[in-house]
Amino acid sequence: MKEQAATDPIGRRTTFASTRRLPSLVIAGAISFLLVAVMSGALADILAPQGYNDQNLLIRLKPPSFLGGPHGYYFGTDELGRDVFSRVLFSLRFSLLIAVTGTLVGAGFGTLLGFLAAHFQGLWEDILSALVDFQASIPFMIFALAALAFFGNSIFLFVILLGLYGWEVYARLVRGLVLSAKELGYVEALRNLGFHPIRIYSRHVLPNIGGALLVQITLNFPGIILLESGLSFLGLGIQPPLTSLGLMIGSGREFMTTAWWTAVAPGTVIFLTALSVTLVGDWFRDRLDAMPSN
Amino acid sequence: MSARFLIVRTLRALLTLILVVTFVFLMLRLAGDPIKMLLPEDTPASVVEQYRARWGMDAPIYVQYIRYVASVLHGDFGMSFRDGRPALQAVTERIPATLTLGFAGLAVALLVGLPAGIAAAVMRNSIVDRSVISFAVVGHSVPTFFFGILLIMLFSMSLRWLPSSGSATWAHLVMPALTIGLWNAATLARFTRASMLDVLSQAYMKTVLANGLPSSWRILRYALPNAAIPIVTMLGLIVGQLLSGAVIVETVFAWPGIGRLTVTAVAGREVAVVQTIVFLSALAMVMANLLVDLIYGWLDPRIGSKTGGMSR
Amino acid sequence: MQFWLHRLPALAGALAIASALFGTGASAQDRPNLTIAVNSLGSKMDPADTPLATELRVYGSVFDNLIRRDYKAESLDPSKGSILVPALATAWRRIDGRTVELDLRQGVKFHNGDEFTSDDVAFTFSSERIFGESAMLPSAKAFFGCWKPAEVVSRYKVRILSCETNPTIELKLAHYSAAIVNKRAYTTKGQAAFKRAPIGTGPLKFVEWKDGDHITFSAFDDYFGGRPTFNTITFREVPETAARVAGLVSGEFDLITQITPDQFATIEATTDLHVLPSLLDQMQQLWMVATEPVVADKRVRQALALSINRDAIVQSIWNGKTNVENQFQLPALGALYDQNRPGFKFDPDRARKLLKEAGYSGAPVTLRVLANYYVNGETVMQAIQAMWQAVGINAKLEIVENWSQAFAPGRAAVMGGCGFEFAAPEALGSCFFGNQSLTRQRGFPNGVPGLDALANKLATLDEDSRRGTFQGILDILSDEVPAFPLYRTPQFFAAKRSILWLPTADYRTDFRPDNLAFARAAN
Amino acid sequence: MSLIELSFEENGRVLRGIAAPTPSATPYGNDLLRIENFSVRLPGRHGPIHAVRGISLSVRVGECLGIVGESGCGKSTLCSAVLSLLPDNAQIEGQIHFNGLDVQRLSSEKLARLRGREIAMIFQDPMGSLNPVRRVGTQIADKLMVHKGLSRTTALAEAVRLLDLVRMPAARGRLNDYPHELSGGMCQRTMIAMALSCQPKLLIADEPTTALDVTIQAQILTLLSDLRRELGMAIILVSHDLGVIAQTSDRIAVMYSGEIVEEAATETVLDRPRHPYTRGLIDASPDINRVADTLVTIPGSVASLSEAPVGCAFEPRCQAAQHKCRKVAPHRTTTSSGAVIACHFPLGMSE
Amino acid sequence: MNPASLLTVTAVSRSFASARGLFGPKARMIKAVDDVTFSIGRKETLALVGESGSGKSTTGRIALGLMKPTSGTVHYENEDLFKLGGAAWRQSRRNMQMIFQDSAGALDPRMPVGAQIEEVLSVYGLAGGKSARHNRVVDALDRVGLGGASIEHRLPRELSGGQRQRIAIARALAMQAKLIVCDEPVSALDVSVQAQIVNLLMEMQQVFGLSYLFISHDLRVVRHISHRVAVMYLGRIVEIASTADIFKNPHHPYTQALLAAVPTTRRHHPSAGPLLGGELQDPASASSGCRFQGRCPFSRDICRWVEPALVEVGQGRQVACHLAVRADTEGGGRA
Repeated sequence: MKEQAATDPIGRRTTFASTRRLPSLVIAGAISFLLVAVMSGALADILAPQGYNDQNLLIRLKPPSFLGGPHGYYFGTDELGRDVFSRVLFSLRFSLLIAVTGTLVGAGFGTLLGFLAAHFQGLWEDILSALVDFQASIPFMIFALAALAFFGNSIFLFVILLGLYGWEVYARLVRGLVLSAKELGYVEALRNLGFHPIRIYSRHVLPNIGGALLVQITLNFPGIILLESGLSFLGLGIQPPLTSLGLMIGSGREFMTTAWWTAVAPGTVIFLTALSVTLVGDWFRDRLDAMPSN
Repeated sequence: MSARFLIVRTLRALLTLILVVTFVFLMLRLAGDPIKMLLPEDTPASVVEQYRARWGMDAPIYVQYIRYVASVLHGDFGMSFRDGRPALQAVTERIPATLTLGFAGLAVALLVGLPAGIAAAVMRNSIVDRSVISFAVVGHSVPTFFFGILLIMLFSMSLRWLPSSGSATWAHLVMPALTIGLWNAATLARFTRASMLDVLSQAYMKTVLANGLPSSWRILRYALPNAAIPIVTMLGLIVGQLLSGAVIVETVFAWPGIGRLTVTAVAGREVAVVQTIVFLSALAMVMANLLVDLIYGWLDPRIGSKTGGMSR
Repeated sequence: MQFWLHRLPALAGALAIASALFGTGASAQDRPNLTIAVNSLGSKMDPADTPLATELRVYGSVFDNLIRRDYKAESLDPSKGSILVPALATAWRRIDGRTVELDLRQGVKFHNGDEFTSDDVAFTFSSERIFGESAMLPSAKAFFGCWKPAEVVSRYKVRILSCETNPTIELKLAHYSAAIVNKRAYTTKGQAAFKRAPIGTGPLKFVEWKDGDHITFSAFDDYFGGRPTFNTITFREVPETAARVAGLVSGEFDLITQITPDQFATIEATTDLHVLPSLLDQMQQLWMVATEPVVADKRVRQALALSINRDAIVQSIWNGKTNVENQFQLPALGALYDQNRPGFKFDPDRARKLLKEAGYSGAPVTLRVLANYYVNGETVMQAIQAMWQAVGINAKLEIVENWSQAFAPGRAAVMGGCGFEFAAPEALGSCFFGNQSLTRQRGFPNGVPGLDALANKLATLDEDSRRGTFQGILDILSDEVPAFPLYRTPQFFAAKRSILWLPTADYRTDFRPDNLAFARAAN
Repeated sequence: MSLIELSFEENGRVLRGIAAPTPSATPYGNDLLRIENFSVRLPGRHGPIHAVRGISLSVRVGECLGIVGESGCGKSTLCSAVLSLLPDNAQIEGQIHFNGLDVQRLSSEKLARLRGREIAMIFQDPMGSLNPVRRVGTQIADKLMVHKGLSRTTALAEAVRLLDLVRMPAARGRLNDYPHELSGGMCQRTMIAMALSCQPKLLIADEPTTALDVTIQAQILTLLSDLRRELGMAIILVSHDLGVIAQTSDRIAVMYSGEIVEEAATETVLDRPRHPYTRGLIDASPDINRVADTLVTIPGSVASLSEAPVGCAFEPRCQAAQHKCRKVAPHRTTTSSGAVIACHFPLGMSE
Repeated sequence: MNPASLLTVTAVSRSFASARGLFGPKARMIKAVDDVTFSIGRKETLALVGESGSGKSTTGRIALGLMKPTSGTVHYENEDLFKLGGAAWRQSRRNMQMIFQDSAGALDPRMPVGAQIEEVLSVYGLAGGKSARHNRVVDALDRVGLGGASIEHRLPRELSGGQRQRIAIARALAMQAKLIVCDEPVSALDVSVQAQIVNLLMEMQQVFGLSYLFISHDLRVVRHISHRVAVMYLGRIVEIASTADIFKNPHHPYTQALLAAVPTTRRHHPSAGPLLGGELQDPASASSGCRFQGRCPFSRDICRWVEPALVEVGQGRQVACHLAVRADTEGGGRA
């Protein structure tokens, strides 16, 4: 474990300091996009003109309706005559759902280990540090592929894998934050008040580090989205007939020359989603930093 | 940097490698009957048993483990049943291609990311800074595979400047190296900028200013060495990202490296090959991290000295 | 039906003229270097070692067979069935129902300079290589059935023997598994080395293999069929279809494999490129796994077959560029082919009725397909899933990575490509009948009722009897539905227009001088 | 006050603008530094912070001026302003003249000369003020190389001399040490050595001993006093600790809320404080020689710099405040003895 | 053990590893606190003074039971703190509280200060219902001069340093603590506010009969607030005596130097002792003999070899110095 990274209370070593004073228009745009994306995913059943697997083999690979394609197919159709627009909506749902679940798994696991290491220190820190070294020693993509090779493909494993991506960032962050909370004194003060450690951590420390944790989650989230789509792109993530943004690009790349919209539509959505989350995360962190320090 | 620091780091690296070997060993055992995974699917049951005995899979697990570690130490990772060659050979053959791509990508990342980050920090809030930030944020959000496909469309299909895939000539290297390099350059630029800004706000930079040293000294001799410390630790991370990224970029551009071998080996359940790749990439990463630690210790006199501890 | 093949005769004619013009005169300098982009190079080049289609495309012209099929002639007149012509054997004759004697061509050289003799044939069909207890290539044994090791009669005469009356010996000799390997190279280097650096008699001589990147061959100027028209051929591994097309369009590649009809527009928009299609002697099909309760009832299986609109799939996904065959039969079967057999028509009403009769209750029918294995495989399966759902079948689609996953429990139907490896009903044996059949292994542990008994009657040289038996077999297949065909497997190449070359119904690419010519001297 | 512009030659180059009068050349009593009606506004998260409010102050050649004030009174901002070290986004009004030069109008080249040669500064956190990855000797030598054009070797030799000058134990051996290998006191000595390297005319010491232990603090303060005598340079010593200031300075300026409320000779301020705040500050400081049952306190807490007061900034805490104090900000008045005070109702003056 | 005393710290030592790693060579042990003994009586303030690294804060935390000593015992009202089980130890917190230098850090940054005081009451069940608890909170705030409801709903960062320190005191009062360890409670505060807090602490002692262990490096404050003073140097107590004695007649050369170094507004220092040269030693490189020997202007041969013990030299006065003992027994002491 890099000491710097481990001790930095806001995880600057593993993340980036960013733009101060982001143009508020950009932020507003990013937030609106995310809201729209989440709503579209959530309401895909209502919003999507078609089901994500509704096929019409007669209108395969037709361009978007605004480019002269069939009426009502805003983003055109794919190789099975499915509505790309509807599929993007549903893909958003699956991609976001999986990314969120993966993030929660990772954040939960990392946070737990971070707390254990910071509370018990000693052996627990050594265990954490060995685990972090281990994780850092295998390039994540190769680790994920190996796991898929050994255990076969399943959504469950896939989500766990996404969760394993970045857990150590949370663990380091939380360990650092808890240690600095201890250093700040209020943990010791509370201990001195005779409070049980569980009460101290759950009622006092967690709410205090929650903001930083949330920032880290937003910073990690684009990575998870890209990882999900990357694995799906390789055909190793989400499997048809389910759909995800990466999978759409993966199958759409065959048609880049003839029907670019099949890949460009989901590609743009991934890009915008990752971009918006990054921007919002940065903005959020700036806000948190801007608050009078503890 | 003390000898102790070196020894501690080396021992930690070894421990990590032992963990990796153990992990690789356990994974095969946890995933089901290892013999069935190692042999082609239609191998007759009698042959399976024959192999079970031949490979010692009927022995107690700890004996198997010791044997496995011993064979790994001898460079024996088993056979690739796809082409009947030792798995190690199949993997090592791919290393030069990945190294070429990795170094090219690293060069792009460093040549673009570092100057951009430094310039942005020094000229904070200027148009340069804003451009670098935009590049970094956008670059970090574009999926590499999508970016690669867009490059192919532009440079191979429309402009016909560059070959779309393969590794025959140097021209083949351009797009994969850009794809993997620019993505990391974005990360690096952001990180460098943050690190520089952090250093520039330190008290000792005010001292330099108050002493009237020229700004070239200020940036190059006083700020950069300090900013470099976290950047160097970042490089270990970038090596990992290059290897991870290679999986996708090599697939998109048909670059005959480890990454693509991983994908084909996983698809073909070439367990021995996958194990070899995991181990070798871990070895590479551990070496890279060890190197990073050494540079780190060399750059930062506080590390490994009598007052700087393992964990503060 | 084969309207789209209209251009082939013209191409074949051009080829004939071109080979007459350039076939002999071109010097090494004049001959072009070809770069061919393939989706995969594979991992081995031993013709009898369970080759993959991708591998056969690469080394198809490294080896020769004793007898070869004249695909060009067949394509010009499909009604003739398969046409066998001399290759390494100049003539052959039946000694009896079980024995074929062949006269070998003299003066043929292997790439390593060895002369081709009956020893090489004997080694190719030997116990140690194929038929023995611990043979190097046990998998090939299944293909040849109860063949015995070849017998050397003289230096240029050999006999091929089967254990029983076998009308298919000549056809099997034309199969890729029967390609002749060089004995000396094989035995001195060993099989493992040989399959990474093969020695044959074909026009392609192995030069270099960089794993995952390229395999290079040079022209074997001593080729017995004439001096090759190319200088070198390099196969480059380019897994992405779009990248192969891009490379062809940009001029980086001369010829590319494995394209889909969706790419045709791009290719044909470029004037100096053309698409080279062919239909393989193979059908895409769905395997039914009767051991899964949901499809244990044959009426369900029939319903599954009837609810698929094959024509819609062919017209849309394949751009109309393949054929729907009526059951497991091909024109190449010649006299055994019944053009009027009804086959599985698209009949959703009947399918619903059958389902109702079988008491289908909405249990999930799991459909599996290998990822990135068949061209358009996943696409077609998604279409079929939707069609099944349309008649009320609770179809689930799973995309898996390998065959063991595909046939792991829980599957009801699996997409496969078992087909006519040679143009005879026996070719269906490995799929449907006999103790070793895939059907037995995967879904019908006791075999398909009545099929094995009927199949035994095929072992005769009497054409009429064989025809009747075969049609009977098809009846059983239509009733029991252990599997049903979807459409002929097409394969599409694309090349520069200057390259005059014909793909065949075989996976093997043929770069012999009579099948490869260049419209003008390459730069 | 001399506003002479001298030109003199150095290193074969004619440099204009920076006069270098030696203490003997300038009559005592002349102002080395003159700050006139100087204000600084810094952008804050909740509106601008008015850190310095119309301060006028002067430092004479060779004099030690103590500036005392509680946290957030603007004393550090004032120090930074003298060296033009304020952030770009600071709004500045008024003027600072050093040796006749308008500090804020200097070109960056001349500013660098001013910072390196004429005015030196040391900071509160000596450990953090030294670059952690450069050797102590190099950091001193760098400045000598830049400003005196010395070679590396001579610069390092000069660095040893300077370290000796600041009583650094085993000076030569320290050259190759990194800051983290030194104690806080040694770091501050290094900072002082660096500050002295180009014989500055003014040394600004911003809370130089706050981070140090009391025995080390005594050493550093003694050192500063000694050096001032030896080198004849002027010192601005800034501290929150009246004791520290009292022991070292000739003159004391008391700051409250960005303003100087009282300025006079040290004895005058300590013995006869005129401003109620100064009085309170003295009374509230516990003294080792004085025991009282309870300490006299100033009620309330330090005024915020973000709110602009209408009247006197100290009024809310002042026990002698009257109605006028709330309405009208007091002006600076200079007494006959040269003391400056900003209060409507100074102590010890009958109304 | 003095039964009259509230807290008795007996022969307490505490060592730390200088650095620790998975495979690190055996870490050097640094004795941060070495054989420290003292006691605090009821309503008494004992000051613990020393420079950074003298081990005074560690001693304070051990005295409070927050840190286990390597050896030695701490008794609170005759109960051995480190023999208490988890629940009993937690219960003992009611009696002993701590006030930190950084009062902001001692309070949960995200909880209104009133709620933080109330939480203590509810955890210990110190006041019946919610309204009773609230009354106690208001009462406690009143006591520390933060009357008026507006304060209790504020977050710690919305208060000034002095106000936060008052909150910390109020919380200790609400718990009815009997002993408060004040670790540099006023050194981060401005002079004017510092005086307020010092006064408040003294007033609370009068009203509630509190005992303080007052840790500080600022002898000026110590003189003001404490009854007795213990001077620490490199982990050991070198002198302990009543405040008046220490300041009037310091025995130990270090105490003398410490007093001499205190800046004062009086220009002529009446008790000006020698100014101390040298630096604080690295506690890890402690050698034999007197720890202060290297910096001591009166150092003799014996100081280099024999570590002086803390011995009684007068009424309630102990010094650990070869010279001071001799001087004292020779009559009068120096000064």
